[in-house]
Amino acid sequence: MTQGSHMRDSLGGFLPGDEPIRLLAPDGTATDHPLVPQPVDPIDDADLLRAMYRDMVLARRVDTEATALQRTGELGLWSSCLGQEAAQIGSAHAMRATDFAFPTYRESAVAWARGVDPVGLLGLYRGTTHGGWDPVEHGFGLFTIVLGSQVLHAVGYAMGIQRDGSDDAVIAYYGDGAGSEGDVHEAMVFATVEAAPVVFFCQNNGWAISEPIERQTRVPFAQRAAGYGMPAVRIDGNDVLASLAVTRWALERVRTGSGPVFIEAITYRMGAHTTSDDPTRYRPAGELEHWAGLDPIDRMERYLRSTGAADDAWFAELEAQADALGERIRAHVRGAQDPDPIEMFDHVYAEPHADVQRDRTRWESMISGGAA
Amino acid sequence: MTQGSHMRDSLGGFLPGDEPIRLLAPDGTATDHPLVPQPVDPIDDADLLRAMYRDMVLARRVDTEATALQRTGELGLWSSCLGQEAAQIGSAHAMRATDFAFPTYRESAVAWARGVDPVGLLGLYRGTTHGGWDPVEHGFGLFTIVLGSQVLHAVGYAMGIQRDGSDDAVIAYYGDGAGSEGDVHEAMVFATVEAAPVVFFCQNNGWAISEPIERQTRVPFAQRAAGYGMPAVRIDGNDVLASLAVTRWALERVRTGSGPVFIEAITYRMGAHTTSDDPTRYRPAGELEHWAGLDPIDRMERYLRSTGAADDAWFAELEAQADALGERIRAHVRGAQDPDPIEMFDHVYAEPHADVQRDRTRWESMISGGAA
Amino acid sequence: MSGVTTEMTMVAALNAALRRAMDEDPKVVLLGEDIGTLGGVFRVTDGLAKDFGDSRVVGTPLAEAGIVGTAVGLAMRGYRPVVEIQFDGFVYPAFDQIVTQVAKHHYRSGGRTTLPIVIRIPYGGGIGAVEHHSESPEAYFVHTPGLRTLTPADADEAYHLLRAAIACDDPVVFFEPKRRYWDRGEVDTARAVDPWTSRVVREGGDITLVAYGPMVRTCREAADALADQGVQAEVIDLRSLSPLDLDPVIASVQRTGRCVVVHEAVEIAGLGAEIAAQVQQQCFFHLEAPVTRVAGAYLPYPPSRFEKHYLPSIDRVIATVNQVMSL
Amino acid sequence: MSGVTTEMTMVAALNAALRRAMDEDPKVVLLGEDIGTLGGVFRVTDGLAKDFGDSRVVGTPLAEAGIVGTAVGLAMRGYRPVVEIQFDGFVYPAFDQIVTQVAKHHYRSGGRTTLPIVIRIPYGGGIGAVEHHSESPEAYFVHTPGLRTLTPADADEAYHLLRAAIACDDPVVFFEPKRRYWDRGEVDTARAVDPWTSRVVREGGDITLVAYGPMVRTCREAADALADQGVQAEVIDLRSLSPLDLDPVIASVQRTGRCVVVHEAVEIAGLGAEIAAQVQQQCFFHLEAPVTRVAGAYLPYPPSRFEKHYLPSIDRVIATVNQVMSL
Ligand SMILES: Cc1ncc(C[n+]2csc(CCOP(=O)(O)OP(=O)(O)O)c2C)c(N)n1
Ligand SMILES: Cc1ncc(C[n+]2csc(CCOP(=O)(O)OP(=O)(O)O)c2C)c(N)n1
Ligand SMILES: [Mg+2]
Ligand SMILES: [Mg+2]
Repeated sequence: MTQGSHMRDSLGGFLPGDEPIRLLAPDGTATDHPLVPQPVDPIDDADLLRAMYRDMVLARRVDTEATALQRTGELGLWSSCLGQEAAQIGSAHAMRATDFAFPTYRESAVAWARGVDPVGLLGLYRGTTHGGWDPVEHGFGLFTIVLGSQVLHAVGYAMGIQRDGSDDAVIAYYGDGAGSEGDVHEAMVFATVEAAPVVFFCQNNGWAISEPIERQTRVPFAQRAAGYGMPAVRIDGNDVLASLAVTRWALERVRTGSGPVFIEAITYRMGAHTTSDDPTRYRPAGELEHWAGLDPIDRMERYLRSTGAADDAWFAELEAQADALGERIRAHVRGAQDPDPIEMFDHVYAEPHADVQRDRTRWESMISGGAA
Repeated sequence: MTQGSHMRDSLGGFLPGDEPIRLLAPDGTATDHPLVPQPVDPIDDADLLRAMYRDMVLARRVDTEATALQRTGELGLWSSCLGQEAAQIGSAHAMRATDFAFPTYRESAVAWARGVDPVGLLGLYRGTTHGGWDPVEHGFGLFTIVLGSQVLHAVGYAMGIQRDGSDDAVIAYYGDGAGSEGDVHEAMVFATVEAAPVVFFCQNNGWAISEPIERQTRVPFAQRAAGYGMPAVRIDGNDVLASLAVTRWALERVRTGSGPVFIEAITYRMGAHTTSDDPTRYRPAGELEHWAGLDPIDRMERYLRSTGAADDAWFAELEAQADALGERIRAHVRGAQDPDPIEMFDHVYAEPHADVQRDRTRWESMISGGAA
Repeated sequence: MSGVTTEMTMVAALNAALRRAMDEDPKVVLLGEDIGTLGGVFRVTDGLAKDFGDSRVVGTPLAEAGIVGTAVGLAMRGYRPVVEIQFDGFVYPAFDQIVTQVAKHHYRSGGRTTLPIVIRIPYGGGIGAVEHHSESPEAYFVHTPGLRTLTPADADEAYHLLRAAIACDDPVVFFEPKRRYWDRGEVDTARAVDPWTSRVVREGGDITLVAYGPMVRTCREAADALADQGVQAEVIDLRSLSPLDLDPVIASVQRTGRCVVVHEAVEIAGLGAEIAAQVQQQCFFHLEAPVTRVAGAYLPYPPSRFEKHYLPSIDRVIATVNQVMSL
Repeated sequence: MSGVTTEMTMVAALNAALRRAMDEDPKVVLLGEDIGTLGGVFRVTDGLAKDFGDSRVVGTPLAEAGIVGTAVGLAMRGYRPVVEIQFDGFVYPAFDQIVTQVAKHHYRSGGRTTLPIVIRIPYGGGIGAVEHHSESPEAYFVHTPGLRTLTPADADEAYHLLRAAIACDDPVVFFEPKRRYWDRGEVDTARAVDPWTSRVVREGGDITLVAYGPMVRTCREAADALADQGVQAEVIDLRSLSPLDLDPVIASVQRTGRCVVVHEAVEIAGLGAEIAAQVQQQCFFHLEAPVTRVAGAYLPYPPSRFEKHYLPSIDRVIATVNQVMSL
């Protein structure tokens, strides 16, 4: 059975029954949960299990490389998802190729699972692009910095799915802080009133920069959902099996037209907010260490080893893949040329616009004249 | 005991236990409710009971006069609170003089109970002012047209009360439609996180102009509150005794620092949305008639008569007061002069502002030259 | 090409444009408060819910960010949402979605995602309304690259500009001059229109009057009166505020040497400032008097009993023209 | 009156101004995301939560409309809230509260209610940031009567303007030029300042450069370089954008006959347009060349690798001045 929650006291206020669903304990043993029939079998689903583990490891490698590249000045910024890989990879693996995810700026592991090339993604943090991949190709929207705004886009996209008569579905990712924004509320109103096929996936990582979760809510986040008439599930967000199983359940449910579902993944941001942040100014002593003991990758490694789903050779091969990925990222990012300055005038509009055209001409002559 | 709810089917989705609290039945009999000890006694509280009845009748008279004045072109618009007098007068009578209420544009009965002169209020609809009374004098904010925005002001004001160390409290009035705005959500987040002394008083009158309540929520509105960790009570909004008792309870509770309370008053807008509206385009047949049978004034009259709290002479005297009020309103509104045009430059800023001063001078010469 | 013309109000012309677009393209969907059964508070969507159903004419929850934000998602899924904001003063809750998302998403995506969204906003004063129902916020949107902005002056223009807005692959903020909603005019649905250019609506060689939306009629009427006094004013309807096509204005001012810009919006940092800045730049050696503005004073839109003094009137335009002519 | 001066960064000067105001008046309260323990992402509120407690330095929930809306309520109750918006690009969720409530409430109340609210916004580019962290939205606010707008150019100005903003009974939008946050300068806390007027920061007789916020330093540096070429540029720091005090500009242009306005914000319908419009109106017979603008192109703020080409640079100011001098 599920073990007790390890969230720090300050989260407080769990209601009875609010115990997050956990299928994989920190020690690597798989457990049952009364609400979720055992979703994966270590033998039959070994491919999927290994794939999820691999994605977590490679996503973390992207993270490590990006952090290092920021330190050496190759990137202006990086926002790490360290510690949140299970929530992201499990939920992403629950999606179909034709489903669509709307991320914030922290879903680099989801991006990886949706096939987005990290080199494209790092362009955003290097300052060569505001985007960097084709949302339609990957079923994965652009990173969204204005908190909460993408949640409404997710609902609108889901309303489009309904009008298409399709059974695709949408995941809207956002954080515990963003949930305070009016846009997220309006998204829940629209989604429930329209019974739109969307899963609200909130990664409650305990913090919004320096503001602890108590500054956003006094009660478990998942309680919000009932106010709109939407079912909610809390999961151990460091458990990739729970994330997969519950998101699968949620996606299947929303596809049937029964309206949206809310998932609160309780996890922890093990890094700084971004490379500009200094968490030592606000993080209580011991908190990081506590969560390090709940690391999502460690526990999955224990599970794979203990069940025999992966062996030493497989882990060594993965390590080599990770190294190769790291090398490829470093090479591409370090070698990246700055774009041609005049390209900043591209794609302001889809159709010609005289004011942009006029400024483009002015800038062309300034740039060639050396004044811009 | 409370009788069954008479909300139309379309509201749907009452959860068990969501039966609105009712203390006064449509036939005028007072009832008990397990959650609310009988709040008033027909003998001991006769003054208060008569005062509430009188306020409902006079508020309705203001409404009738204003509607008539709009018809004859004396007012540009009027938004009637016909049918919502019990929700408004009961809650207003629960307030202390030093408490503060933040209204929408429909709280003309609350305005009356807070001592705002209807003549000042009608200036808003005549187009001579955007305000018309002193909020501090009456503990009653200005009418707010941008839906939901005043709910945040209410929370901020309540945060000020906390910082003053006072035990005053605040009521934030708003409608079922406004509840979909992001501002109302953010207000609930701030209020619960700060444990601010504010009562959210939502008059669910079934409609937001032509949009029925089903376009704002699939479940009872009051369920929203639990998502923020706030207690909620549904009341029969056409029952002035329930409105008084529950709001009194809520105000006492919020004064103690236990955080905000949500009240959903289920009522009905018996008039058009405003005098510009034509409800025959959207109101289902029979709905108005059904609610006319639940009229808040009629039932209170029955109660006062059957308990002997008021007699024929008292009702006749009230009728005369209402006629006098009507006459005073008509005389003042009809006789009102347009303000001096240059006064539109007053009070843009509290301190001198050069751009306003410059425009004022320009307009002075244009107005005297006949060009403005 | 010109076809049969029909006389109708601007409201009817807008309704006809929506109906035609919905007939032609099943991806056109309408979103807004009260646009279904009620047909909108101005009846611009009258009858459309009945004929196209409520999955294409969506009476939304009461939340403007929600309306615009879901329109973004619909557009990402291939729809062409046409959104109604009930009044000018209620666009601000959606301002974040408009400025940070609608305006910037195509750019952010490097051109991969198009957002063909039309945001219809009845705007301007003169109808004796209460607060927040008479404002002219167009400068905010013109100052925001990534948006296009159109505003028709009469029924025929309303039909064509709205059709063009819906057809455009860029987001368009579409300002409808509510005091002209009930003006009747001939609508020629077959006429070819380039919506992104200004148009000369009255020729004249003495002075150039620049206007858009509700003020076009005001300027035409002022020009008629001025003609009686012997002053021939050329009147130019900008029609598109972004892009801002000042070529006809500049050509005109190079002839007339004098220019007056008229709008209801607040003068300071309003569109008139931009027009004055560009005209003085480009007509510097032709100008015989400074470019002069007739616009709103630096105050919130006042209570309606003041609006006849607040709004640019025919008399104010005439007085300003006479003053500029005297320089 | 002038006292002891201390050298400090603009961040430290702002911090000192807040601290002094909080010391003097218990009604001054601060609201914003991460302004408590963290001291704000730029550390402007560093140490204040520790010294004044979390009921006066409120680290708020993550909701900008909530921050500004509750500040309105606090002001109604007699407080003087100073609000921090974390970055320029995140003010839009609060735009409705600012435009329809903060700006209009005093007017709506017929002068009965004052709202002494300061809304601090770090703004502008040049720090290599990601999207939404480099914008210059000041024109939106200047076009909104009921608000005042200030923006300091250096540490000393920052101290005095913020003190004045907090002391003012009107709402003030206070734009802090984030790329100048770490510039050091002498701060004289006893100096008397009239915050609502422009100031000449460098005298010169050949051409008038008008700037504010981050561009004041750019223009000073351009003027130094121009002096080496023999062109004496007068540099004026507007300081207050609403009210907009153009008297010193007009006096200067009446002498120089030439005027260049510089800002980072988008040129179209930006503040430069207003300045050009007023200057050509008032200096019509003195101008020897059109008023010319150096400002942002008509595009969303580009990715940071483009910003050195996008932003007005010293070179661009010099090139424009030379071009205007040649007319
Ligand atoms: C509208 C808006 N306001 C403020 C910010 C600045 N900001 C960036 S991330 C952040 C905290 C977000 O916290 P949360 O939603 O919990 O996500 P997390 O960073 O924890 O993944 C803030 C305040 C922003 N990006 N957008
Ligand atoms: C932000 C905003 N959007 C739209 C409107 C236009 N409007 C005025 S009243 C109204 C309906 C309000 O419904 P509800 O909140 O239920 O209050 P009721 O009118 O029923 O009292 C609408 C859409 C507005 N005033 N403000
Ligand atoms: Mg978080
Ligand atoms: Mg209602």
